[in-house]
Amino acid sequence: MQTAAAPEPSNYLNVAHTVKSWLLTRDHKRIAILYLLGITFFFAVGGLFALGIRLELLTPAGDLFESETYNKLFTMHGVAMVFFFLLPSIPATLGNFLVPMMIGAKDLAFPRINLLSWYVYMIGGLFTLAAALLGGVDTGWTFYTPYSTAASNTHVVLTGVGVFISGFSSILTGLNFIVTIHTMRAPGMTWDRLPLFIWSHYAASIIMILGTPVVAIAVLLVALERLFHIGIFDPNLGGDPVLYQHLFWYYSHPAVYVMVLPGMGVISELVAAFARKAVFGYKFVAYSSLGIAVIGFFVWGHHMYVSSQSIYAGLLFSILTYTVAIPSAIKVFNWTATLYKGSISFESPMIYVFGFIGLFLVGGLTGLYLGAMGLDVHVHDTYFIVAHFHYVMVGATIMAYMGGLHYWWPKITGRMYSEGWAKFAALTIFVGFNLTFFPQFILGYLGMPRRYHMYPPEFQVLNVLSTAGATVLGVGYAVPLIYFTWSFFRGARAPANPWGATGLEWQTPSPPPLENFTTPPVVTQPAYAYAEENAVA
Amino acid sequence: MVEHTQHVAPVRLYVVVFLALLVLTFLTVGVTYVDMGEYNLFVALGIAIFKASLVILYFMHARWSPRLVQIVMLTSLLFIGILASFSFADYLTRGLLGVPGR
Amino acid sequence: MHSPDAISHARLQHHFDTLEQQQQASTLGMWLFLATELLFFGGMFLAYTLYRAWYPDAWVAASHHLDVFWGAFNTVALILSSFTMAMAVHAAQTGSRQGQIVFLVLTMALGTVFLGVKAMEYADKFDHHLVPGPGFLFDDPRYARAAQIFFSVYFAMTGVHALHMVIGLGLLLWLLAGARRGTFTAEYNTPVEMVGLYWHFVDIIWIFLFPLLYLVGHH
Amino acid sequence: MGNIPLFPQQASNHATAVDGLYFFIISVTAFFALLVVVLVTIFAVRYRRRHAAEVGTPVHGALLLEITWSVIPLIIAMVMFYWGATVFFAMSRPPQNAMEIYTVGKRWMWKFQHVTGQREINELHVPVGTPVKLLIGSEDVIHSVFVPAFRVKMDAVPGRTTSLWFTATKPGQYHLFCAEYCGQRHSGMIGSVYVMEPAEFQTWLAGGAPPANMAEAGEKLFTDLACVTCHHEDNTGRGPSLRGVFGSTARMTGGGSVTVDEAYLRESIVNPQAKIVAGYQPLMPTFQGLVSEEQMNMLVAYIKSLASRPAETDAAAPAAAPPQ
Ligand code: HEA
Ligand code: HEA
Ligand code: HEC
Ligand code: CUA
Ligand SMILES: [Cu+2]
Repeated sequence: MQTAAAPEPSNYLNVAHTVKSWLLTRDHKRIAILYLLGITFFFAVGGLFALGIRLELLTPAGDLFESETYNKLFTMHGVAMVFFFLLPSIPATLGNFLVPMMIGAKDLAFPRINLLSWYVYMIGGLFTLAAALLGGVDTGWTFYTPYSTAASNTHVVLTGVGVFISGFSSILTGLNFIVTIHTMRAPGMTWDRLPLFIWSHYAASIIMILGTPVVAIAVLLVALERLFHIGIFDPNLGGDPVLYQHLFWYYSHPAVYVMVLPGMGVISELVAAFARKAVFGYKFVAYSSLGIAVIGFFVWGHHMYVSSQSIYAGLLFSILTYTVAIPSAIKVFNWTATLYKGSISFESPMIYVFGFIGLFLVGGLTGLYLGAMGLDVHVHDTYFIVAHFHYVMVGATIMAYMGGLHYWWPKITGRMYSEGWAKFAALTIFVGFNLTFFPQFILGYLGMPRRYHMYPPEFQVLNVLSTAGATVLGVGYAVPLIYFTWSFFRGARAPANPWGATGLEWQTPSPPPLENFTTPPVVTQPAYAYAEENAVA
Repeated sequence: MVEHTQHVAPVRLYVVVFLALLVLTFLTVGVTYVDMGEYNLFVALGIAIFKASLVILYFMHARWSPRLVQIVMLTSLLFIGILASFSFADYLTRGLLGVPGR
Repeated sequence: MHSPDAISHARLQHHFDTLEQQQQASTLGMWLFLATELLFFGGMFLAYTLYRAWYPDAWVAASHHLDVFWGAFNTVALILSSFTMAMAVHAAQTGSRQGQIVFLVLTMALGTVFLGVKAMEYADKFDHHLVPGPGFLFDDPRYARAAQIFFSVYFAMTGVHALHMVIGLGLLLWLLAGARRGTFTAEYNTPVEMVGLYWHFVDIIWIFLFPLLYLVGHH
Repeated sequence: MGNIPLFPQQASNHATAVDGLYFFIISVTAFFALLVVVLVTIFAVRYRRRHAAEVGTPVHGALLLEITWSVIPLIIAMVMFYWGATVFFAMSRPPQNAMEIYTVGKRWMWKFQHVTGQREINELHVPVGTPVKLLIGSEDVIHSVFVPAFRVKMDAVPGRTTSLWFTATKPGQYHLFCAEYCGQRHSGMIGSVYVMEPAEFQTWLAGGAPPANMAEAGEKLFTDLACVTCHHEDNTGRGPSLRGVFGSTARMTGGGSVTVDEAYLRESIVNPQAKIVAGYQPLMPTFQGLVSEEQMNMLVAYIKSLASRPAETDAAAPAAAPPQ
């Protein structure tokens, strides 16, 4: 910092340096950074649990941890990763930073609520962390009854309270996005000019608002049932344990689209920027986000084919599961078509895009195996499922998240990072990821159940491969942590628009000034108007 | 896009709505003393829906609210409907196949 | 979209251009929040529906242990409070400070009455061992199990509802302080309107809870 | 490295059906994955940026293309749905003559009882070539019966009866897993399924003096628990006669009717108020907590055995006995 020749122009980072100016900030950009720190912390926590899991599974015998410890490891891994890392990851960091900028607003509609949502998130996180430190919880991230209500003697209530609280953070973020997108667009920023990133965040926000409260009440009822022995989910008292599964998946299936939709938005931006070309079929990509969000609410029963749910309900959920795959297909094909006649460059964010497409293909297409009732019977609750959801959640979404971070990093921090290291990390992650999770498909079809502390010896070789991959993957994730930190303090100054991209966020200095734009923007063109200057029509 | 300033409803309207709600409350208690079999439930629900609509339309000004607000309202109802109908797609068809647990 | 010469007003937050825009945002935000709330209760309504369908007779038997008089009394109290709340909003919109204060105090009084009656009913359930858990006792042993579920649902729903009432009372208190300072005027009264929406929503939930819990079957 | 399995054994009638579907979906998805990967690669190479200021050539969306790549996947997806549903239906409907085995999940073991009375723990012996139907319950939390070599799985849900069926096709020893997380020793809730030649199986079944068969044990319970005080065979008691109920269609008070299967019998015993037989009062007390999972199975086996009993003579062998 001391080497800067001319005094830096005033921006949101250097206007104030006190801790208080951060902790009481209402600037969406600073809140995004607060979130970034929280999320990275929980990713590291979840990652440590994952390493514990993988180390234990190196050998068939349960020799590293007690069974109970292992069960707590995967539960807390799932809880930390899903509720405290992946759900908020892209929306709360990149979304928070970019939604107002992309539509030309000075801030989100409710800045105080935005700050509140971060505090709510952290408080929820602390509850869950406290539960982990006090001895942990062992129900699996799904909290199935009656195990969670009547059998487990771990900190279910404390964890549940943490999840419940963090749900409100998600609701507040979604609410803020929807209101902002509706009421704060700059003059000329009509709906058909919105960047696709905005569309996908809008769609994800709908899910946050309409889904989250249902899982909140489900978890609340679990807590009440544990505390007061009310019988809503307890078959011994006349309740129905499967009702809990309905309530849980009513949210948790759409929630997987909360995890992937913002990532898809990132990919649309990146594909356009690095092919210097408007996204093919803008309208289809935009509306497919809404399609995924809405149809996503109709398919939850595909998690319950063998739960004793009625076969007819299963049929309904199965056919709808297949229809929700179509909007995803539309997106993939349109991204591919966007590359056609583009001007494609291969900076690190684009490498992540290629990674995303590859891993999302595997993850999404394996979803089709699970939607088929007859096939899901065999692979349900095996490592096939574990592999499927890591491909979509970790493979696809984290690739998108990393791609987005690399793409907007210069805007967020005003600094560049080392391109060489960035490419190295991207490749390491890709290789490590596939090595970790591809063998799990095979394991799953062989029949290795999930949540198994010990397993029959014939499964060992594939598990060793997986653990080896996880090590590579861990390194791949640690490297960006290092060069990003370095870049934040020491990196070369970034220009306003290092990629030559369109979009309002690139038309303001890096890092942006306090209220985002020095002059209020007026929009006159659709998104991604690349060829406009040398248009041949 | 800017809406004109808020709609201020006349006090008289509020009084009328209140009285209607009061009457409906007595009505809903009253009809439980009439045995209509299964229809008791539907009558009670019908009255409740009617009362809720009055509150929403007049006390909450939904009648004069922007379209978007009305859409939000209807959407939330729709999604409750999805939750209920799809869960009941399970409960109502259990046992239909005549094979336990299917 | 907004006129550049937007009226400047002390209540206009820096990131909005006009008070209208600000008010629109708040209204939409509040309604979205209520949508969330509705789904939150929706989970419990689903549980209610399922068990009522499974245990129709027990539902009737258990419901008859609730006192229709007090249920109806509370319904009237809440409806009246909704009315006074609407009047408080009206007072704010017409710039009547006195009116705001009177109607807010009335609304709070009615809300407190509601909670008082609720507390009394809860105490009564405790006395009669109708609180779910190991101490639960039901006069008709055939229905004991399902009646316990009824009361679980009863306590969960009315409890969460009462919690909303308590939060509402807190918000009203905050409004009252503002009203006394003369914060809300014909020009700027968004907070009163927003809390009003919330209060009416809580009322609506009760409008459904009352027949569903107190008036099952015929008396 | 010789014996690292990459593909599970096929040891039941369902295995080939499931695997057929599996290979179909593999080929479809491999096709689409390759299609996209190849196109992306070709475009990335062919349209790489040649100089710094270059921008892409605008290509406007094509409606026809969008429709094509929505409709074709949709059609293929519907084929997958249909195929998957067909396989699932076949898995769900056991043949009439299936040999029944009562299965109870309990933390952390599997308990099986054959209708002839033999009990097994964490081991299940079945003959090759005979359809076998497991009637599954749980004593505590949710478990899930899973035999990878048979490609079958079904949750054991406390308070309910569930079922699965298969016909083993290859003698041998196969893994039996609990697939639904059930607490500390979930991964220890495993065992083996032994598929035997029919003759061998008969010997096994005959070996080790079997106690009373399940229906007989159930009959004794029926008396001990005083069910007989209300349920007389000649329909003179306060409750309906249970002779011939199983498999019939019972009419309920307030309209509606139910097919009487094992799940309904269980419900009638633990939760008699839920469905009241037309013409009777809701008098029957709940036996929830008074009968264990295993006793429940015996009662069910007994009531089922009444189904086929001709009105006059008492047949010696219950219908549910394994075919010879
Ligand atoms: C980001 C998260 C994410 C995403 C995006 C998805 C996407 C999908 N998922 Fe996944 N899923 C999870 C996260 C996710 N899932 C998790 C966490 C679980 C397990 C939870 C637990 O039990 O712990 C799970 C479990 C799960 C199950 C339950 C399995 C079981 O427990 O038995 C099923 C069943 O149908 C399923 C299906 C699908 C489908 C059909 C899609 C579709 O949306 C995929 C659509 C995408 C494509 C299809 C690819 C692109 C399309 C083409 C290239 C065109 C070709 C297409 C056709 C021919 C149709 N998932
Ligand atoms: C977003 C979600 C997410 C993410 C990112 C991950 C990441 C990983 N997961 Fe996870 N996983 C889940 C969600 C996720 N998982 C869920 C929901 C379950 C189900 C739980 C349940 O059954 O209830 C599950 C279950 C699960 C299992 C199955 C356990 C079982 O069923 O018995 C396994 C096994 O291999 C596994 C492995 C991994 C691995 C190796 C990673 C790796 O990608 C992790 C790599 C990351 C690191 C190694 C950390 C990176 C390092 C740093 C950032 C620097 C570190 C810094 C310091 C230590 C200071 N996961
Ligand atoms: C106090 C009398 C009484 C006792 C004791 C009793 N039952 Fe019943 N049972 C009834 C009556 C009355 C009905 C019909 C009304 C109903 O469906 O609840 C009935 C119905 C049933 C049904 C459903 C029959 C049909 O046709 O659908 C079954 C099965 C059953 N009982 C089994 C049992 C078993 C097993 C026991 C002992 C463990 C038992 N009952 C003890 C009175 C009794
Ligand atoms: Cu039993 Cu897992
Ligand atoms: Cu799903």
